[in-house]
Amino acid sequence: MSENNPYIPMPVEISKIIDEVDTHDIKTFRFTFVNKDDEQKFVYLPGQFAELSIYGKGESPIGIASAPTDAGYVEFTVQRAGAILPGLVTSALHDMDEGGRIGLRGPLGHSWPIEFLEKKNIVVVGGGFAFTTLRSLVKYMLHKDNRSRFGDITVIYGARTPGLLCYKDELAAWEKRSDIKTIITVDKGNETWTGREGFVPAVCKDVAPSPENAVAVICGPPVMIKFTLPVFFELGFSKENILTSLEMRMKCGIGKCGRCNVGYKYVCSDGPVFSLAELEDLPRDF
Amino acid sequence: MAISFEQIEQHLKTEALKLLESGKVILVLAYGRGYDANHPMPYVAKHPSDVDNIVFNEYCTANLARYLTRYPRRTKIAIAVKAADSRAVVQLIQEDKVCREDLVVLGIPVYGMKNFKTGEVIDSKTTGGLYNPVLYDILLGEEVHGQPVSSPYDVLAAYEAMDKEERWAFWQRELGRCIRCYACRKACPMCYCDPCFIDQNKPKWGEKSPESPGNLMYHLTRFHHLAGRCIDCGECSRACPVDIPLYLFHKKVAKDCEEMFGQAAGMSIGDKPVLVNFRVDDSDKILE
Amino acid sequence: MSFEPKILGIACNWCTYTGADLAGTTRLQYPQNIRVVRVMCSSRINPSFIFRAFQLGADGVLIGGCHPGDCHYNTGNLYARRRLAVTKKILEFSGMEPGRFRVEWISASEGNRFAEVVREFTEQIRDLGPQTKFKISQ
Amino acid sequence: MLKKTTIDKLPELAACLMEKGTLVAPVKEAGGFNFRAITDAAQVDLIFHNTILSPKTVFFPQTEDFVRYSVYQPILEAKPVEPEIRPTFLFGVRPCDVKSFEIMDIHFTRTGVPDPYWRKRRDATIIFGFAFDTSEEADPAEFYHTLGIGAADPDGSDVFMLRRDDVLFLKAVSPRGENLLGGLAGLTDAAPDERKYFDDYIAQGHDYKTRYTCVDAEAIAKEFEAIFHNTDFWTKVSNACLSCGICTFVCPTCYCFDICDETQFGQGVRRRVWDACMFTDFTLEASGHNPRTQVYQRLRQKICHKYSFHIRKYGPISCVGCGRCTRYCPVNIDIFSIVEQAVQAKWYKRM
Repeated sequence: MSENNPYIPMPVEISKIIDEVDTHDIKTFRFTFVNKDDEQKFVYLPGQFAELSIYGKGESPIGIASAPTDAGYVEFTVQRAGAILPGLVTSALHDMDEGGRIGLRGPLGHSWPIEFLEKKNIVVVGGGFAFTTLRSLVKYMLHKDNRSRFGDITVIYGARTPGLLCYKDELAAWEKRSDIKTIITVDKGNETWTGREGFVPAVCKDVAPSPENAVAVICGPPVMIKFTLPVFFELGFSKENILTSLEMRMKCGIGKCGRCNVGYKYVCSDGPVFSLAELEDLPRDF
Repeated sequence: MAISFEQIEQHLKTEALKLLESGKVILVLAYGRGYDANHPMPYVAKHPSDVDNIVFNEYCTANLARYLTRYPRRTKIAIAVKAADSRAVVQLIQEDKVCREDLVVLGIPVYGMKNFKTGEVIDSKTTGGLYNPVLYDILLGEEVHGQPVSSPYDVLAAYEAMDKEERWAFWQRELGRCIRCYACRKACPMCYCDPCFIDQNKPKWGEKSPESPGNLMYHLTRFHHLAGRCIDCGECSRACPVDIPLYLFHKKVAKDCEEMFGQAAGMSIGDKPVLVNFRVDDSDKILE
Repeated sequence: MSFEPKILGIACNWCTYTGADLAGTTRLQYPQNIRVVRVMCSSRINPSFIFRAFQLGADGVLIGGCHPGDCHYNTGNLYARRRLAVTKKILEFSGMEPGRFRVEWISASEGNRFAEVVREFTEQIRDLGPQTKFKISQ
Repeated sequence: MLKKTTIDKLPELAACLMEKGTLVAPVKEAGGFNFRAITDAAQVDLIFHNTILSPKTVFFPQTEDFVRYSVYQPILEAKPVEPEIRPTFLFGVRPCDVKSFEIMDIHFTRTGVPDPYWRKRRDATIIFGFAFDTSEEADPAEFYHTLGIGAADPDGSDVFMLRRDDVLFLKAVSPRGENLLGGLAGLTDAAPDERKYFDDYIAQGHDYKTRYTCVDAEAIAKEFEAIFHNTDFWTKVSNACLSCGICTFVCPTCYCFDICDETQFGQGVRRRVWDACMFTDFTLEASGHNPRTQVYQRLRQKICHKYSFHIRKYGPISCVGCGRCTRYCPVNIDIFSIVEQAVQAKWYKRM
């Protein structure tokens, strides 16, 4: 029963932990596969997720933050959950050190529609630590083998404070590149912050990316999405060309346990990536 | 004197109509027709025209007090209660989950109610030996007198006579059948915790799978949480799809509480629930 | 091998736990079968602690609090008295041997009494034998 | 091939099947009948209407262990649990429940990632369907006829059974059933008039009316989509709902589960356990967000899932009209009445 059993995780080892933010509750974990065949099986595209599994604690679905172009490892950016419920898995993971081993089940779900995005101008809009799968997408598109497949890339990324921006080194590197336009904003800066200040929707309006042959890929906290979507409408993006990633409580990740059911879709196996047109076809029950 | 269910139904309709029309309440918790006449279901009348759908017959056993905590405070509610249900209302008032001022209690003096699943008359089992509501604003019909008044704890005799090994075997067998659908806690008017202790994951008190240890933990703790609060309506046992006689344990705990603390649950809105109360002169004997 | 009972003691910080300390500092001998957990007040004890302790293999549970009237928080143990009385009844009706659960009021100065109660309770549990009813089989 | 035996010889038949594998049959218990693995051939009892829990328990037990682990040992030491799967005979399944297996097959094995546990259990099982007694008055809670399932539909069974007083007829429906029935001792061939009785009974099964309406899956699916956001309607139908899990636990087509890690003394097992969309914490995310906090939202999810989403995703209605949810509901909520009301809801002036 262990062969090809979708419920049994593969072992991975934490090879690196990056403390992303100044509140220390968001960390990026880099995992390497304990069994090399698992690495061959773990073929994914940006936007997919996987279940991080710690025996005795449970499983937690987390978006993959690394890009398929990063060979040899996968990365996940995990927030220690527990504002309201104790997040058993994320807390346990945060308490682990490099060299610790956990389980990984995936890749699960659908990726950002890479073929659909090809030859188009891409506007990536992210907020907070929901930027993980977007980071994966940007890294994937910026890779030298892939860059020519896509048009202009614009990244608009916001966080509440400068200290809460994830992937700071990468953002700095992107800002220096000429083949990507990177706009970083914070809701409220501090003494050392010299960049933009302002909410993501306002910045989007300000930057006003052209809807011509363009796709907006949006991921962030619900309130950000709520106010950003109208901005893109006004700019002239069609519903098919606005993509986002949905979040629901999940358990199995493969469309069996029924938990993430919204309308006739399972967010895990039919999503988590949906275009706005698809979302409007679903009942508002998420 | 036989109970006339038609008469009660008529009274209920008249009063509900008056209350809704006058705007004294915005909803009436009563009974409506289910999928057939023997299966009535709780019904919420919100408009005078809904009143026609109200029914009352011998199968209207559901304890409507269960729904009170679902509505926000200051919602003016009229609620139809039978004897045991009225105790639930009193108990909820004691616990400050509902306000007396928000309620119009329509008392139903009745006997001969039947379990709609089995057709069995439930009087002797789970009415707390009462036929008349202990709290009401409007009594629908006349008080019942002359019915045999039995102690609600009589049914316990056989179980109390068992020795501890037999009792253990009995509860192991009964609680072992539990499928953890949680109908007992959901049907219970006094179970309003959110989240229930058994759903907590830190600390995790019991496992989710329906196996003996988790079942035992869930039920024993629930019995404890309802100690001195259980008003003996028997809804938990009637709701149970596998017929676990939970009411027996609740009755036993209620009996012990009454003996030790001299107060039964839900009899007067001036009381305090026994376990959030104490007397300096409580005897240490109760611990022996 | 003879049966060595495993006893969970839950002691209130202000009286029984201090009493246990006193028993220790005055070098009184009492059985090592008891493992004491300190709580701030006997009324902090959730009945589920007791059920859980039995499930996890305790052969007996001993609860210690201040004498009624002496509670550090004035009334905590008066609530606890009622609540634990109910716990005892519930354990009893479920079929558990009533002797496995005991509540004692032991003040901070009663080191002697603490030792004595533990000695007595351990013997009592030893006579009752291993607790198998609630215990989850491994 | 139509065979027969008598009810008093049932233990012999049961013993025969128990030799070949595990026999799962209705057993009378304290609360009613349930399908259980038979340990004593005399336990088998066919004088029943229907069981409390549906026979999905055989393929999708309430708890299914995935992995055994120890919290003190590294993850590599965790051992997947091999379910013990023997040839199984599922005896005395009512036609509507047999139908439910097909509907569950679509979800578990025919779409997406196949569920290995369901598939293995399903493959190992031979199903003995059992016709309802059409001489009895129909149970008011049931409505399988409305969903196009006859009271004596042999479809989906391997062997189909029918009781006439104290005679039990058995007919092989599938090749597997044929093989099995041929090798069973103690069965005699039925006479020609009995064969006719059997065929007539099956044909008449479709005339055995449980409720007097018929439904069109597609139309109902659309209807529910249209009223999904009609909060007043859903509040009204869910006013009585307690949001307990009975309806989903007894349902033959409910498949939601939770994956739990249950650790005792450092040793644990990761298992799936039935869960119910009616529970408050079903959709509660670790962030604290819960899209379905209200009872009406949860009841709506359950009903729309069965009568709308499932149709759009998989085709058939995810309900077989066995009436269990209605029968065991503590407050007598009838799922089919809600469907009827939903269909009429458009014309209701003031819902």
